Amino acid sequence: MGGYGDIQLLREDGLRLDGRKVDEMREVVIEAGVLPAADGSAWVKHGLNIAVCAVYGPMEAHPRKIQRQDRAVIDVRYNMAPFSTSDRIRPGFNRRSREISKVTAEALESVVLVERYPRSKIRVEIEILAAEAGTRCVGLTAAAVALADAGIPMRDMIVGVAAGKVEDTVVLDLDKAEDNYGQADLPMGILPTTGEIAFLQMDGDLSVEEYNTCLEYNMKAAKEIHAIQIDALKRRYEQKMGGGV
Amino acid sequence: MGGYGDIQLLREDGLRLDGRKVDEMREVVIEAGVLPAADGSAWVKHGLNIAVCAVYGPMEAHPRKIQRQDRAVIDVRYNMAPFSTSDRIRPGFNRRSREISKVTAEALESVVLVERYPRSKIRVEIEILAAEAGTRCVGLTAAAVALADAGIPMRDMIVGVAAGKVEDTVVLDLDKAEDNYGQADLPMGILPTTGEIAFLQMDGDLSVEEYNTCLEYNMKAAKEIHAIQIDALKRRYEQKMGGGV
Amino acid sequence: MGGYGDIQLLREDGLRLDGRKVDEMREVVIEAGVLPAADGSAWVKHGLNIAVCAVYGPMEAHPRKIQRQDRAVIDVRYNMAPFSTSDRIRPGFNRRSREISKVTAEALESVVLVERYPRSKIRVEIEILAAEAGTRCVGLTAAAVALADAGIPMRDMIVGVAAGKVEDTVVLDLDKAEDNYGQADLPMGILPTTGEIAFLQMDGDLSVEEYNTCLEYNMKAAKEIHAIQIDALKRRYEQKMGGGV
Amino acid sequence: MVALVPSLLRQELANLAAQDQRIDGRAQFEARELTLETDCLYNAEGSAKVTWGDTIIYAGVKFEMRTPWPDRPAQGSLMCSAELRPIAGRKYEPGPPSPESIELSRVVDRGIRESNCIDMDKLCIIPGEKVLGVMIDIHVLSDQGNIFDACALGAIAALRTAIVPAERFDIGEDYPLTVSMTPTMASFTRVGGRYVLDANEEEELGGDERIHITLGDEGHLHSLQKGLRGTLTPAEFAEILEVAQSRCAELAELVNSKEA
Amino acid sequence: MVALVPSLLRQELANLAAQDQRIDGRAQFEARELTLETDCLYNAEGSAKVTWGDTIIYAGVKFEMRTPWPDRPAQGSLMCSAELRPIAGRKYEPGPPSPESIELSRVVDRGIRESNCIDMDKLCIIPGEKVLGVMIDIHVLSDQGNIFDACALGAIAALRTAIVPAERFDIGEDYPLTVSMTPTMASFTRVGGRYVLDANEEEELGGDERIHITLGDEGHLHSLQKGLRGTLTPAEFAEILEVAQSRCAELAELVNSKEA
Amino acid sequence: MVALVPSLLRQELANLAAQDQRIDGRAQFEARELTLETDCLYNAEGSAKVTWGDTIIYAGVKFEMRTPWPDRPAQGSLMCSAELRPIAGRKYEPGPPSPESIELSRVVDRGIRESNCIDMDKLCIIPGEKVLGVMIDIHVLSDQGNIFDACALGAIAALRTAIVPAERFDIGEDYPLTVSMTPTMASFTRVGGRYVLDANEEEELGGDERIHITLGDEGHLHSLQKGLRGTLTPAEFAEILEVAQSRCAELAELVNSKEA
Repeated sequence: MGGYGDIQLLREDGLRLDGRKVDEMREVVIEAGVLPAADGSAWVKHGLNIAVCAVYGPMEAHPRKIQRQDRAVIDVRYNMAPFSTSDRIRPGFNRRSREISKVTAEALESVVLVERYPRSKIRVEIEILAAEAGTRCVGLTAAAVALADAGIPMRDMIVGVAAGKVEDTVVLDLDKAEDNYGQADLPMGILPTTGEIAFLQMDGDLSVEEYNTCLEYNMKAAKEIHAIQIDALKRRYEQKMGGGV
Repeated sequence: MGGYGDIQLLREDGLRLDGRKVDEMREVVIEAGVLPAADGSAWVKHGLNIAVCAVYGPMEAHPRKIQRQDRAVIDVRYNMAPFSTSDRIRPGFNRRSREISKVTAEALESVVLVERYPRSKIRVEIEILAAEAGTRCVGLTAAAVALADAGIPMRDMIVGVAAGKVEDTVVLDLDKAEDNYGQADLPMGILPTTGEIAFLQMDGDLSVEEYNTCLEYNMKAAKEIHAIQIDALKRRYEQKMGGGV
Repeated sequence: MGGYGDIQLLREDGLRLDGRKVDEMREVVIEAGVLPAADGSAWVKHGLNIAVCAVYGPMEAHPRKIQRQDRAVIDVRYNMAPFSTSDRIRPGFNRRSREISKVTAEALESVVLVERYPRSKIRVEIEILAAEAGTRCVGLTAAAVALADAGIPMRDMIVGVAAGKVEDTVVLDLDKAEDNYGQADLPMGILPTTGEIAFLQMDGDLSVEEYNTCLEYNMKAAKEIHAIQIDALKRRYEQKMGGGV
Repeated sequence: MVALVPSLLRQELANLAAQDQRIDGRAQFEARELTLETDCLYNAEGSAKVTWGDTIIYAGVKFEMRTPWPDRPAQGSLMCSAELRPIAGRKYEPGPPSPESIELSRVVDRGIRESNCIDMDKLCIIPGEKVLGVMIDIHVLSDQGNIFDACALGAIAALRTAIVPAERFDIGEDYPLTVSMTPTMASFTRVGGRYVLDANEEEELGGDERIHITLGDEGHLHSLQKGLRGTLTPAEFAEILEVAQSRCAELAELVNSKEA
Repeated sequence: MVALVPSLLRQELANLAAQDQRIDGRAQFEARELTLETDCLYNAEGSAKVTWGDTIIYAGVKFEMRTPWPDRPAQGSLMCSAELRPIAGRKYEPGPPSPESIELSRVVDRGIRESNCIDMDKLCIIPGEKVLGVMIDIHVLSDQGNIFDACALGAIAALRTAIVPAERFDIGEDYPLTVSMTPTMASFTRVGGRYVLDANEEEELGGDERIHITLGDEGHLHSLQKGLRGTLTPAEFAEILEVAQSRCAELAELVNSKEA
Repeated sequence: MVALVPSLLRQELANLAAQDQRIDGRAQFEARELTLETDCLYNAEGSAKVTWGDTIIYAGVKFEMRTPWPDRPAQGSLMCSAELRPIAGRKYEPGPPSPESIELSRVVDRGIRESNCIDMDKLCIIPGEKVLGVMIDIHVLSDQGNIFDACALGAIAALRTAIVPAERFDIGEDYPLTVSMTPTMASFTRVGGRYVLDANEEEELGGDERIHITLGDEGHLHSLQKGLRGTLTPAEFAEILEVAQSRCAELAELVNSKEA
């Protein structure tokens, strides 16, 4: 986190620069089944972020050495498109993307019933087309929908959400300015039905009390986004059944 | 193409700076069987360009995943030596070389009777030792001779030739200045017996009429270079039979 | 070698800047069995150099193509830690390290009874934690002890030593200043029992006579370091047997 | 088995071609439906989404301020790069750029570059010190055939609707990039022995060589490329070049309709 | 067989956990013995060796003089990088940085960076021209469990004992680097169904997800990370956070005892 | 089978050695015929082709104008690099530089560099600003044994005939590079238990360790290298060093005969 400087992020009336309340999230729009080449896919717009996710598989895991005898491996690639950020990102190896891919894969392996597909691989391709803070959470939300769209059995959905701290105040779902000039960010991957945490990162500075408020906000938002996920999957199901577009 | 500026490329008498007519190609010298370590090889001097090509194989294709059940794959590496150009070229990955290697391989697969060697690989190594415009064509001409020298059956030879446009005039076989300051370049890989086109690229600006003139010049040059190819192979054959050098 | 300039490396009394005689080596301290995760290991402090070596194996050699039907391969990685030198070294590919790894592996293959382990691999990991001239020799000394600690059978030990030339005088075991401003360096890997040479490099400028003096100094030092190697292995053996730390 | 299925497909495609038919019912030189959206990506200075049958690609333009190349001190630069990441289809694998993605990038790049639609001199801010670099990145999200034409279309559409972010670079007010021409691409694939326009994924799987033709405003050729195993005759080329002339004109009109 | 042994181990670990026991006899939240040495590497400007049970790591600090990033002309930089080279254990292989080593590097780096223990403004020598870069490199020599905590400890200890080599850079006399806080890490692994502190190698092999908690001087959270497959409940997190509070305070005290 | 054929070859080579014979009829310290051509490559500022038995290599020299290293502001640089590309033989594979090609490059480089035949101070154009970099690239086209000696010979021959392209760099008229010495290499391979000079490809395949000796004008040693598995005794080295003395003098004479 950048730490806070001269930038004022909370208005006199207690609202945030974009008019949101401290525990209010940005608008989230989800569509399932958007990529014809994929076995399952999703498109998520969260604020100005856009993430697209394709799922391929289960398929034979190769090279052989990545195979697990007792379960499927989930092979996640989180990637930011070169044009997704203010300064162009050079394609290629990127340590941040590798780390996010790893912990995202591990979070998804916590909900997918991987034991059903021994020795196989499920490819999850997350592409960030536009980034406005919180892309790892948006990607996680998209991945869960794409897996469901592909018919991969899961014991729960996952929702990616983040709370954080700006001007010593805990707020839900940091936008770009809040992310740049804020004091802490706590992204989580939450199982909306059980409230378990499958993805957890945090950086910045939080007291234990502030952590608890962040957690509360994240849990609340997870339920809201979950409803939008379910709605997208329902529309997709109806479309498939009804033979619509 | 650089587009034309203040450089004059055609003389008052209609000839080119090096005295050639518009439809006249540079001198071409070919020798076959020049590399003792290779199964087949060729050396081509075309103007000041020098290309050397070695062919190894047919051999087992590995790794396994590149194997084709029904035919041989042709694995071409076109490479410019570091000292082949005015500014030294750094060795290593190079997008231009990769593209030329790909389309060259596809052109050669169009004439080699690849069906005779299922699951195998034929390695074609093209090294440009000196570059003076038109190296992809010179490499193609060399590769065809090296394949023949290796005894690989082909349904026809291939000749690499290029025509282009300078000062709004179509000319055959651009040299370095013409390539740098010209308006278009149309390199082709031509089967000299059938007149089919196995290799085709073009950049710059050509009207349909100009394209047709380029094509006509290329076809004419292909026959001339083909004769030089055949002559080199004959000399090589006689040398082998006669036990010469 | 840097060649000698204005730096005076020999004192009026004929001793070297650090008080050593021309044929005197730096202090060498060796401990065996220092890394719990490894099958064998050694720690060598030679002057201010510190090298640590781990041995893993013999184990199955993979990928398959590195396997040798009739013997084990020794897979050496010599690496300098980023903080081991005055200017930080960037991690990653490094031509100097690759070359030293290759010739070190070949030297070790000359003493290890590799025929006893067909199709297998012995991993030798040499890490230089602090560098003060002569690290390839220190690494070789450490590798021999680590192989012995791992119980790998060898026909002799190897000792890494170097002599060189400063101010037209042959000296044993160049330190940092002598390495930077000296005229020649002759690192050798010597079998202390037989006097055979398993590792040999040299750069700089040496007459044949100077070479012979270097050789004599190296042979003498090899015996001294060998005694320290043996002593470390004995202590390690006693520790294992006595169960002491 | 991998070899078997394509051979059955090849047979089927040959049978259809013999009856002047295609596997999805189109005529020989009929393209699939397509939609072009522009200005669809936050953070990109120009953007386009192309939905071309079941093929989907995005293109985004970014500018950067940089020092000019020593041998061209008063010229900016243009670079077009297409990524074929594993999202695009089951057959794509992670790793360094494949020959296929390099070819795609370079063929699309040449079509735009060689048309001279961007005046490199106008991208110079301070000669010898500061010039603008224009980067067009293309991202294939779903490959169901003929990504070349879709990428070329997205690239020129993103470019023609790009806004130079002059304020961000402290060089005045933002302004639309000047693009003087609309080069577009028409690609032909030999399927069942004859060339068809805009092959779909099955036709590509069971087809042979491809010819990529990029034409500019007056029907001039700016880029040609033959890809894959196979040959063509001059007469065959003449025929498809004529088809390309009318097809490219249509596509250019579509792009031009998107401008502000 | 690779799958079998871990499953037997998992069973054994579950049995032990059911009796509130651990495989090496420790209590649930008891750490292994550790020793911390500092100033132990010639050529490093700050250094530490951590022997943590049978896990051994070295950390070394180097400074470099460099030009500042254009967007932060008056700030130096800090980078923490952990290498998991093949020396660390039988399972490690040569090659480019693995996801595991990238995660380790980044989690340790964040803990130190986000505590703001280094004032980046104080690393500026000449604004816009020269700033100091601080590089902490961590080298794992023997991985026998819980390298995260060992690396985090070694990194902050090396940093807190580092001397800025000002003479070498011609900017005055050498002086100790100012480090205003002592962030330390406590890691928990789910073993036999419950979290334990400081898992050893067998517990990691037969365990599930890990939680890495970095706390600063006042018990504030500076970095969290969940790694590996598995989930945790908020209540479980609350319990281990409390353990982490006292554990990190102990570790910070150890580090602080090493300073000049 | 791969292991079998070499073992038969080894037996054959041992039998021949016992009778003081070699597989191609040469004496123990007899080299193959060689030809050296210089000035044979358009665009290279110095060039050489070496045909050494059936081994063929090219060397080319290029100059570049560059900024000096900060710690050597008034010195140019020399770099010698040998590529072992797949054209060189059936056993060579594409990919990043192999350990073999790195060793070849570095051994040839050291022989030339350590002889101090190039005065780095004379490559300085403007101290602290502009110096010349000399790059010798060596390209092995056909490896039929002893590429080390062939590459070393080509490198020094290309260097000794190089013309500094001063006009291209706007620093006056072109002039020949000053090279004050002619270091050359003699390599020995243990075949059938004894060392032979200039092993051919079969002898390398069925032989053991190689010793590479680079000597300068007065028979001084400038570079030594032992490669591959095997050991040698000091007495063996003394014997081959004597052979190297006369061999290197011959090679140096050949190089010197090529100069303008």
